[in-house]
Amino acid sequence: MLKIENLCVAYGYVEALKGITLNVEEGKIVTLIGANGAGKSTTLKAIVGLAKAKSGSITYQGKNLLQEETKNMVRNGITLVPEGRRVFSNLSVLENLKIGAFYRKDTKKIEEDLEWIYELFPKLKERTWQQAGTLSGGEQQMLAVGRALMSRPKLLMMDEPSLGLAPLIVKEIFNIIKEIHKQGVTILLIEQNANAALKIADEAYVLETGTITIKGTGSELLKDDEIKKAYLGESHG
Amino acid sequence: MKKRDIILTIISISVLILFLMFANSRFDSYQIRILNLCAIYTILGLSMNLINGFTGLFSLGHAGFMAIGAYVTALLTMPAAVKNQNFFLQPIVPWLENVTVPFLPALLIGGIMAAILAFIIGAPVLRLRGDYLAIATLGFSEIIRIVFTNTQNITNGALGLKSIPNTTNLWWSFGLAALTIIFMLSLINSSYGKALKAIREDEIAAESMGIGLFRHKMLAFVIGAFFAGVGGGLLGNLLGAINPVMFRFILTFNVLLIIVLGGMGSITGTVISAFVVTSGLEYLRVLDESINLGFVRLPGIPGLRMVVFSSLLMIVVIFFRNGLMGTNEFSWDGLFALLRKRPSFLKREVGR
Amino acid sequence: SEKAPTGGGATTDDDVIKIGVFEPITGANAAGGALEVEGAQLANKLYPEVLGKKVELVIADNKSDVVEAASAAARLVERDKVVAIIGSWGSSYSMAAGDIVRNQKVPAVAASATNPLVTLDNDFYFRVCFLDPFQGTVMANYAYNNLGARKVAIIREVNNDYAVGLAKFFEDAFVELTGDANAILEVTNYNTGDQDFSSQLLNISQKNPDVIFAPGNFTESALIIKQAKQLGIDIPFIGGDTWETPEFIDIGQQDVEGAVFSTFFTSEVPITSESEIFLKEYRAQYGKEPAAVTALGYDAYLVILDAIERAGSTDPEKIRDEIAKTKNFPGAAGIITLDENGDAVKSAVIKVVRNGEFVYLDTIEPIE
Amino acid sequence: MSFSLFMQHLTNGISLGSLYALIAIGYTMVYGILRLINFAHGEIFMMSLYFAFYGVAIFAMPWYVSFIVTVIITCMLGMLVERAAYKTLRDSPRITVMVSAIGASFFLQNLAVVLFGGRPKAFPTVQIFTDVIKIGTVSLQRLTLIIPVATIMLLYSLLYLVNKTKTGMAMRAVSKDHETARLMGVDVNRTITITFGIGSILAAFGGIMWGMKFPQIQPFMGVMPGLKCFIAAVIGGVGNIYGAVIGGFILGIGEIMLVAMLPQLTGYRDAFAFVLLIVILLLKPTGIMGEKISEKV
Amino acid sequence: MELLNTSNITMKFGGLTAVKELNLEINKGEIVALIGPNGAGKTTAFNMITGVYAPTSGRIFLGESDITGAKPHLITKKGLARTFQNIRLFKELSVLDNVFIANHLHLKSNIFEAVLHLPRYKKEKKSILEKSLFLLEKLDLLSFKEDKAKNLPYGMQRRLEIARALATNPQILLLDEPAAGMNPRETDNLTSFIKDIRDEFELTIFLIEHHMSVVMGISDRIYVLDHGVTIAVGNPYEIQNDQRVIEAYLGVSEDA
Ligand SMILES: Nc1ncnc2c1ncn2[C@@H]1O[C@H](COP(=O)(O)OP(=O)(O)OP(=O)(O)O)[C@@H](O)[C@H]1O
Ligand SMILES: Nc1ncnc2c1ncn2[C@@H]1O[C@H](COP(=O)(O)OP(=O)(O)OP(=O)(O)O)[C@@H](O)[C@H]1O
Ligand SMILES: [Mg+2]
Ligand SMILES: [Mg+2]
Repeated sequence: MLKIENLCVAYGYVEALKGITLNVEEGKIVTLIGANGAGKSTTLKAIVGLAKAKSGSITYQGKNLLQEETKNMVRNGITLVPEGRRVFSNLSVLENLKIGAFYRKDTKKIEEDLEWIYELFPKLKERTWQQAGTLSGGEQQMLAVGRALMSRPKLLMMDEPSLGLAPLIVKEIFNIIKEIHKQGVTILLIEQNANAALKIADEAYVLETGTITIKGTGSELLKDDEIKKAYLGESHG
Repeated sequence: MKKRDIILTIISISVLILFLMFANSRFDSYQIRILNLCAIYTILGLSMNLINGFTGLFSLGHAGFMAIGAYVTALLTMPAAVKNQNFFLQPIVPWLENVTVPFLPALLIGGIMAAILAFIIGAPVLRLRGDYLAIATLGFSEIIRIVFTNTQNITNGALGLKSIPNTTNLWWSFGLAALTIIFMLSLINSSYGKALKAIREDEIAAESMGIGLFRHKMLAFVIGAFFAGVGGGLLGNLLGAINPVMFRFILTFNVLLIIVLGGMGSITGTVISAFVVTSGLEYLRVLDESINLGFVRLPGIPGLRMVVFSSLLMIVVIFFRNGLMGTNEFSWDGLFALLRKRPSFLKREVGR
Repeated sequence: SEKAPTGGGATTDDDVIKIGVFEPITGANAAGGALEVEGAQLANKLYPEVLGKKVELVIADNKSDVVEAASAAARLVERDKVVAIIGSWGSSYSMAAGDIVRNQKVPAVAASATNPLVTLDNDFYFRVCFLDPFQGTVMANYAYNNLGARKVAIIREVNNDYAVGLAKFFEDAFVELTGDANAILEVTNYNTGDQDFSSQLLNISQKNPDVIFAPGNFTESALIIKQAKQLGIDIPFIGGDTWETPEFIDIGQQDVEGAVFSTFFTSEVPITSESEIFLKEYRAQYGKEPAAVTALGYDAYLVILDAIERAGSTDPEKIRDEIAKTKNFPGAAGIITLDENGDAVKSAVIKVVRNGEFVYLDTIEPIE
Repeated sequence: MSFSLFMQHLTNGISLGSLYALIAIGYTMVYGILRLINFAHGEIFMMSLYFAFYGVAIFAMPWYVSFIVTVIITCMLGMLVERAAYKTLRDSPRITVMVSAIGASFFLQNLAVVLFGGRPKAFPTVQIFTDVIKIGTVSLQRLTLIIPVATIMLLYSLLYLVNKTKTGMAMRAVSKDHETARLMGVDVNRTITITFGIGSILAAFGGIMWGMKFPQIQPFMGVMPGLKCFIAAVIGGVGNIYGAVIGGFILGIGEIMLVAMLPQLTGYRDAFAFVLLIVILLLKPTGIMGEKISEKV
Repeated sequence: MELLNTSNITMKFGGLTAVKELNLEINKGEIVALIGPNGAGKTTAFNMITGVYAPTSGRIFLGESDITGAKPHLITKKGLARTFQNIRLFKELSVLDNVFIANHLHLKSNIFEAVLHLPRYKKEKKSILEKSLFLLEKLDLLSFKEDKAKNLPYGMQRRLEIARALATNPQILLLDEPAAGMNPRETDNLTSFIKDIRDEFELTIFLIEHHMSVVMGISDRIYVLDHGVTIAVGNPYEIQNDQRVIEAYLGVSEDA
């Protein structure tokens, strides 16, 4: 579905990605783990065109994505839940969800999807009219995921969705990811919570300072000693 | 400072002094006037940079502070006879009529008055943020101008003041500009200067680190106003005639332009930019006048100069967002590094 | 200083004599500046030579700005090496140039700067027009004698030195005429560029003045008169020389009919033979009636030229001395005699707007 | 003060206030979306008057054709200004954009001097609008009645556009976060261009009515109204369309009443706007209707 | 000995009560955690204590002095420092300057002494510099001292924020989600780091955290908020087994 080959990205003098190759197959959950600053977010940004690729290629369903503008990504079925939530603070919760479906014309279906989101996140329903900027961190994260789902993506990319969430909600978010996945959405997930991510992942990549060092299935990586030492910590695994 | 740097600095200052001596005796009054303006704009630019560039306060009230400095200095240096001649519509208030003080104290009093006013204005407006502060300070500067227009027996209203002693010369303007530069450098590198930069970077974090926002903002505002007042005083006594219309917003904008082009938060940038902009505007004057190419005479198009100037300005702003220097400063090391990296730069400089 | 070695002339080029034209070409006062430039250029075209050399005009824009004005004047003197300067429209710009011409010893002749301070205490500044005090007196007399006014209100452009000065001179003269300290009912203000005057006008009209004196620029003045008519205020308006521009009528249209003002010159009653030459040539070139300040710009050029002729030299100081001696010089806008201050002692003309034209009413002789 | 005199003052105040309001809405629109004081707004307003003038005076169009053409050309000019002066500075420091905006404003002023000359021109007036009618003792131009009505109508159409339509939602989203808006499929550049276009259309409406009420145009005429209308927008709470209208009325009526009640302060009339601005900002730092921006830490 | 004490502090935003009648008692030398679901009011409680918001009602005491509604910088002067949920460094300034600035509040020299480099300022400056370098060294940041803060890796930025807070000489340090965005491994390191600085600088620590490995590993006591209301107080063992906390926050124990 999504193929990245030899992708290099630099911010000025900082080389964030030094030629990574990565493959996301349709219907899979793929996860990217790695230390802070390894280039995980940059990878996602490059896919949607928010970071400029220096060389390499990104193809999605046979189409060259490097030529596409960011605003057309949702039309192609690619949606990103950005790092740090980025909800529209001056819009209400409802409007935030609606703007997720901005490009869609099927009004009826949008209404149904709205109900679906409210089922997934009952908290959001309570706060339909609240300005998103005044929600707490966790509420905002739910809204960001809900907003992305409103575009009915084929490929959903999430950048650290569990950041700053209460344990209960983290669990919930992972359940939701599984749930969305079941409905046929392909998922590319970035997580610091490597343990949980690897558990649900079909496929996993480890990124270290701009290069991919390890790849394998989720369960393979969970057992890998090096990974345990570097990312999972002693109290886990 | 390294020994080498100290020596280089002393040499540069001596060269500057020699240059000024040369300019004083060989340049014509037009060129001297432009040089004076460059130095005055340096002072004005630095004072505004302290407020806008280093502290991050968006203040557009400079023309008002300059007006205070210019009027106070002018009124204090004009002899009583000249004052009476100026105030022919309505006599000057008696307490102002007979005070005459030498130039330097007059300048200082001008600066202090501007600073006092900044203190009074600052108390309410420094609570505002961003654009709101900008528009409120702009408002105050307009109010000052309007008040000066209407206080006939103090400022002579719309008639303005003329025959102000032409005390400003190269020694005054460059001397004070140099003092301002030294003061600003020293301030910026001190703990107070760093606190100001912290406010620019993040007010909430700065406050949480124990920096009193109001007190430090006020400090920058008042010091900036003081130097703006001094600059205004120098300007008034250079021109010899001032009136309230002169202190419109466009004057603030000229100074703003200098600091943006030079780099907000860079002292070096401001100094360079003050010279480039001031003399550049004079060079562009050619555009308004007819050009004689020998065989044809192209008529000048009035206003074209400002069109070209504002387009140049926009181009520079668009392509060099952080101005000439960003937040960087000149250092001898930096200069040598630059020369080593790009020898052509040296050639060009020497060739001129 | 530097000039000394080149001998008599300050010009570097021996074939041409440069005369500076120092006017607001852009900015708020561009309209006035343009009119004076026209005059100087026409004169230059008709009288292009003196002492066998070609005279070249160097036009410098003072941008209707005092800081710019000083630089522009300095540039004319120092870079262009002009031997004399014409201008400027707007007394404040002339004043900003005052120190420069005095220090550099280059004479300047203002065409229409009417503020007394321009020439006061400055041996190098002259003017070919009368002064505001005279103009104020003329209009006060007109209001008192011809309109039978006993109570007057004034609406003035408070940030315009010209308007503030003229208002004051009018006030003094009118109070003296009536012997009534309260003859001026109200002095109300507005600012350059204002467009709404309704509240000021209503306030004035409540006091029922016989006449409203409105010294100020033609732009705002036309709007003031227009708005007064719309508010149903039917009091005659009188003003000063700045009204005499075609735009005053264009903007004011039928509402400014009957407005009366004083000015320097009229084309209806040519005063000198020079007036006739000027009128003929101006009409031929521009196809319209000249404004008074255009005639004055023309005269300023002629006075300088005449002085150069008499001095037989292009040394600015010698030229100055000769300008100072100007006596009974026949200019387009009347006979020019400069008094010890360097001011012209001349007659004033009263005009009225009638059928969309400026029509001559009367000539008022100078007071001795 | 007699009642009829008071009414006359009030009428004048309302008519001036609604003109201020109309132009203030344009400022507020752009500010709301871009968080940018569009300093060139006053100049776009000024340009629209010249377009209308040339339409009638040079191209001899009937006034209504000329006015429609003016609105269209002004709209395009606004979009052009956005392209040239703002688009390239999307993620630059605020102050840089501000300087570019002021630069654009000077550019247009001086361009007008070069193109149209520095001398003022008489704006073509339209009899049916400028005729003076009398209601009781109050005399007013027909225009005086039309302007407030037009202002209110435009206000409501705009409110609808911003709050009820998809374009409006996109505008508000863009105002907060360009990148994320783009991720949601919003065409950010187009949205901003539309915003400028609408702002400029409002400037053209304001310009035409202004021109008929004060029939005199010159290159620098945009400065003072521009500044005052921006102040009106700030007083009302910049970014808030209702606020702009309220601010415009307060400023217009306030200016007139200040002079009416305290004739000795006429010289300070222009200061009124600034004093009011400062007083309001101190009482309510984000304007009368402004949203409270308490930063969440 | 009680260092920080709040009595019935309440914060309302319009109709919403973000924190309701919170009573904290934090003793010298303790490490106390504040946990609770997202939106429970934890950050709001911090903001009230540090002076960013003035509480709607209730009083806050730091040692003997009442700091209710005082300006943040005055509270910091009294010995209370914090870090932020979203990192708020002085991004464009160097790492060293970030720490240097945090000493400014204790500067005795006035601005003239500073500008003129008079002896007192010179002396103070020297000691500030030494102290800043010492802190950077302690926190393993010395090699970055000339770098701009924004160019540091995320984890370093968090550490720099703590270094900066320490430079104000606090008695008590408030940390808002210090482990956010760290992987489990880094989180473990952080846990021991917090303990270390507590001992080294004789601090009292009050922190908000969602990573239970941190909270349970180092806290002496834990406060649990839900919908602004304090639903439990106790030691880690008690909290982990509190039914209400499990329901509202922890969920059935697995791993976090
Ligand atoms: N806008 C930017 N400008 C300059 N450098 C950047 C920018 N964004 C990221 N970088 C740098 O690029 C590198 C990779 O950053 P990226 O955000 O992709 O890391 P990450 O793996 O997502 O880390 P994290 O876990 O902290 O989110 C880092 O060194 C970072 O400092
Ligand atoms: N400035 C504000 N205006 C209005 N509501 C606010 C404001 N700040 C916080 N809130 C509300 O108060 C509640 C508590 O927010 P707070 O940020 O304290 O939560 P938290 O416990 O820190 O959550 P998290 O763990 O997600 O950061 C939330 O519902 C939030 O929406
Ligand atoms: Mg990331
Ligand atoms: Mg929080």
